[in-house]
Amino acid sequence: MARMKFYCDAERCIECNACVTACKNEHEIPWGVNRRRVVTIKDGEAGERSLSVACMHCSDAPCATVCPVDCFYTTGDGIVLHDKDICIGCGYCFYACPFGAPQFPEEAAFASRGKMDKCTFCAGGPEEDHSSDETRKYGRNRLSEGKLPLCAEMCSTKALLSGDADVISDIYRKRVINRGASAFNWGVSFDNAKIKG
Amino acid sequence: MSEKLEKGLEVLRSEVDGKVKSFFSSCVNCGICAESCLFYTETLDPRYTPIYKTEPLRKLWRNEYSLWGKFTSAIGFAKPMTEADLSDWEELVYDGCSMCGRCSMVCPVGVDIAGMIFKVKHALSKAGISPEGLVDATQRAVDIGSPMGITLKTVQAMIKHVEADTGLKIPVDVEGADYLALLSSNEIALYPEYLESLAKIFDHAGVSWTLSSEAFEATNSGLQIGNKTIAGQLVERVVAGAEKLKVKTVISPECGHAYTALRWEGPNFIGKAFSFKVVHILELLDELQAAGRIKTSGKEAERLTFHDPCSIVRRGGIDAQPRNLLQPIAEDFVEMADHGNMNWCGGGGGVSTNERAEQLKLTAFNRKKSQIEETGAAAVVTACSNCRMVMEEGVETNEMDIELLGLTEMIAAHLEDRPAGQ
Amino acid sequence: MKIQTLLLLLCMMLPQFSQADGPPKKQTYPEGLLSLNPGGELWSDIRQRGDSVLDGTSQVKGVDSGILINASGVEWANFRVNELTTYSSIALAAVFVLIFLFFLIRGKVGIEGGLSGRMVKRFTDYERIVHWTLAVVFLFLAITGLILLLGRPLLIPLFGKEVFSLLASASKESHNLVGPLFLVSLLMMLFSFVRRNIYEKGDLTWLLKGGGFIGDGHVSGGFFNMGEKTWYWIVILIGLVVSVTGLILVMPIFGQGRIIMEIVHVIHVICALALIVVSIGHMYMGSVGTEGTLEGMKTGYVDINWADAHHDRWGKECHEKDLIISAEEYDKLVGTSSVNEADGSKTT
Amino acid sequence: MIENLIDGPLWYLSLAVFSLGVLWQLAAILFASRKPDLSVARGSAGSSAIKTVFSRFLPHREMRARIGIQYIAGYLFHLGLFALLFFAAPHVLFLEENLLGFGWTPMPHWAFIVSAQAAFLGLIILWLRRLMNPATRLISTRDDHIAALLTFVVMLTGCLALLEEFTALRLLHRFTVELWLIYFPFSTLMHAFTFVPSRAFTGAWFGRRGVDA
Repeated sequence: MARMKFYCDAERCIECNACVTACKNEHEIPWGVNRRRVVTIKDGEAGERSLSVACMHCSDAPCATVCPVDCFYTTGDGIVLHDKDICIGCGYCFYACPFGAPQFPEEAAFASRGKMDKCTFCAGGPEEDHSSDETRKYGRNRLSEGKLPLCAEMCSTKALLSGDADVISDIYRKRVINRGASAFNWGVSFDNAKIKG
Repeated sequence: MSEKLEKGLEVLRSEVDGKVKSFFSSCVNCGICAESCLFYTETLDPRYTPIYKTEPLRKLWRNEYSLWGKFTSAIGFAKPMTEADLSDWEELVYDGCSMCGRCSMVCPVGVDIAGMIFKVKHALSKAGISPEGLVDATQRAVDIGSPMGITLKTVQAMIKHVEADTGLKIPVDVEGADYLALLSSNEIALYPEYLESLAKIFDHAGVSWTLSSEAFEATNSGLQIGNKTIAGQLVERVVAGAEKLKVKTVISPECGHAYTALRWEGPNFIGKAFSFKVVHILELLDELQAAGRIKTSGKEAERLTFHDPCSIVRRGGIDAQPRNLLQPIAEDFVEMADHGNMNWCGGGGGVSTNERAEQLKLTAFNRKKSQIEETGAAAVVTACSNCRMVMEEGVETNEMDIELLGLTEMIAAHLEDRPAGQ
Repeated sequence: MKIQTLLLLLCMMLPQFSQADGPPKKQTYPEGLLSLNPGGELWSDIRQRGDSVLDGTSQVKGVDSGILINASGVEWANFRVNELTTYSSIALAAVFVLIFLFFLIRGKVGIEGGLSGRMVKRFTDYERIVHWTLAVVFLFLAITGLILLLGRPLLIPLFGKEVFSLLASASKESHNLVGPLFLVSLLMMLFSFVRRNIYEKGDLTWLLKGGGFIGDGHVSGGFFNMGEKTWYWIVILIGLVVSVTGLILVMPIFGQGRIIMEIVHVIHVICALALIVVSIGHMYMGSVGTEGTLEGMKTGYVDINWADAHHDRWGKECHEKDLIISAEEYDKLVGTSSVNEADGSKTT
Repeated sequence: MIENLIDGPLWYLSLAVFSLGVLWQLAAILFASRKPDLSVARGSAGSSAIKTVFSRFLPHREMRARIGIQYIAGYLFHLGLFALLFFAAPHVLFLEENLLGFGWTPMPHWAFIVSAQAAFLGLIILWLRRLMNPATRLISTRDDHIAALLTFVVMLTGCLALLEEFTALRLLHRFTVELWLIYFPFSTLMHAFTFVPSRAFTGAWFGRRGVDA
């Protein structure tokens, strides 16, 4: 069985935010909720890097550990999903998640947040595949149609990869080899490595 | 069902009107009336909560008029009233309520609690559940003409006395006089100064007035015991006397009960409007003073305060007059902290003639006592012989150094001397 | 248990301070290179293992949206699920066991000579309203809070996820709504009782004699004894901490980050548990634990023998000022005299 | 099944009982025969009636020290309840969709919560006072406690359903509201309507006598 993973190649991401836009559009996500975001570190300084981040579908997900109503479950593909019918919008998963993946439609006084929403790896929710309930609550279910998450599919530099962890690892491994593994040119640009892929 | 209960319920039913329905469906038992009632604040006995005193009427309303009562009796769950529901309340409404009406002023949903306690009193008296002392006094009022057993002879003796003292002629049975003056039993028995003062003031102001040998007694025991029928009979006497002498106006004495009975409830008791006007003596004096017909001289030097008799002020609307009258003759006049419409009763009122309630009455007086002491006044002026009597008793029992004065007498004492022959 | 959790708490906070305050290290690299191990250092910084928090920028605006990895989240989640739930269940169970043992050993603490029936006023209506308002609000918050804390291990196995989710949602929403009322009633409590709860000279004796728990006989006390005063200050001070932390938790609108929320949450839970545990003792002592105590909070009056036994200095004052009323008068004043009971439809 | 009952027939039943009951009560009050007062009036009954309807919203100066807490708690409760009843977003939406066909601007969520808190605090204090004060304890009837309890439960279930996501919680709230509506005309909850005629009657009575009630 596959273990679904995202991987974002910091050497390739150009902070175009296309993945964010694609996700919002595909799942018709309401205002204020961002299942995916691009974070730029050292913006404008030497060593600037961007990374696209969403739910990383952890093997031992802290959100699932801390959830007081136990609404998370991991699918056979290793995707961490949650049941919005169970979720009470307490926000604990947001505090526990290292990546800030859980999102809430509101952020108002007296902790009225609404139910949590997060990246589903384009795999919907516990409802019947492609049912209107599923689409309304979790967005499109691409995985059941044999498609990978749209964010990665759209990525113009192929920085964001999604799919079976083995496959992604292979791709990434090749890229690393192509870039060269020396400590002196790791992280240096493709050209400087003097290796053509 | 006993006869008393049947009669009581029948009378209570006749008293249920739109007002009663509205009042009882509004009351949320918030207990604010308790905080306004001197019988509660001085004893802290929860049974003296004003709205609790209306319980017989309220229970009847709950059983027979409320939607819930109609519903429960329709399914056969109604709990019928017993005689205890009436007789247990006899002490509360006769001893524990002076009908001062302060509760009616403060009720946040606007329930006229005092008005409904009167309805309960009415039903109890009709059913024969009243304190003996009051029943006897009422009987005397019907039989003899006065609750204190005062007859025409007593009055005539007093008239003679007053005439001798003042040198003025007291007009009796003068047909066509402008004003017919009435007296309360207290004023005949305890405070003859009142008649004397009237004679002096009217002579001074040149008022055409008379007493009636048939209708001299204004005290209404029927009102006090709550019996509207007897109250009506007593009012009829005054009406007959006034109509016989063809007077334009009847003067109610200082007595608060007399004023209520004549001015406000009388026409309703007898079922027809009066052919004459009724004024309270303070209203008349105020008018005369405003018209310049009463001229006073000199001022009382000691500190004075005024006790507002509930029936005259809160339930009679005569608030400004006593202050107008006191202003020119009082050097150092102070108001009590709660005065006018929100004045505290002195503990008398409807309870005054109920001997059984003596102790409770004195406890209730504590409120007045602290009120008077707060002002630091040396004398309390009032305008109701009943209040005056009750407070004198309280002052005496508590060994307070306070003098009680009638306002009319004070005016009489300060009349400007006229040149002889005028 | 408390010490351990506090230590853990400190551990959670320490890295934050060191990260914020630590001086940046100067490193030298071979010429032409910015960093010796660029990839490794980058990820180390992102995972917040280094000396400074790497705060990036993002087009997505939100709380902490520039932070790629929040390292404390997992720690907090594990602490909540393991330590907090375990130790709180143990503490709750322990307090019940302790009370039961105490009851077995001491039984109901009585008064020598029994109750006299002659009463003296202890609390006004307002004071009792304040006490019970606080009590009702506190109980409600305690129950809903415990449902949220312990529901997953204890209640989900009983009810299943669907039903428990309803209960948890209801608990969460009402806990957040009622929460601020705790602060309001706490302030009411603070103002109406503070004067009588200031420690004074005789209080130390009470402590030295173990509050009468050790040995027989009652210990001298004023209007409130040392134990009650301490309970009062526990309620006020810990209550204030619980209220303030609670407010921070329900007001996520001031941009407080996850780190703050995690720390505040832990403080909130620990303090609330401390209050719950001690309050169970208070409830026991105030009702079945001692004879004649509950009366004071119910009707506002206590038996004069009770006052003499538990609060002798105040009792003496009552004797001197002649504040004692007879049993009959007491019945009348609290509205339980026979006349009222004759009417069945009344007095619910 | 239960959902259909609560959202359907029971809702219409409770509305019918409420409106017919209230109308019947008001009719019984307003159309009952009243004997005309034959005495000569000193002041105007009508203007005093209107004035008293409003003046009784505030306590007399002389009473403030004694009943301050009740007035404060009373206002917290009543204002809070009215605000959340008529201006909470879900209520406005409900009234628009189910009853009126038009809506108005609801208040923001935080104001909704604050008014609910005020209402809760007020109701708790008022109820506790009812139990703590000997006078109110004596005069309170079963009806007063049921009315307070029902109102409390309605508010509580509303607060439990705040997330507006769980059907069961919404149904629970609506069911308690229906019970409350059915109980309303049979109880002292009627004071919400009858305080107006009561104050007016008493105001008129005092007004005739020239007293400022």
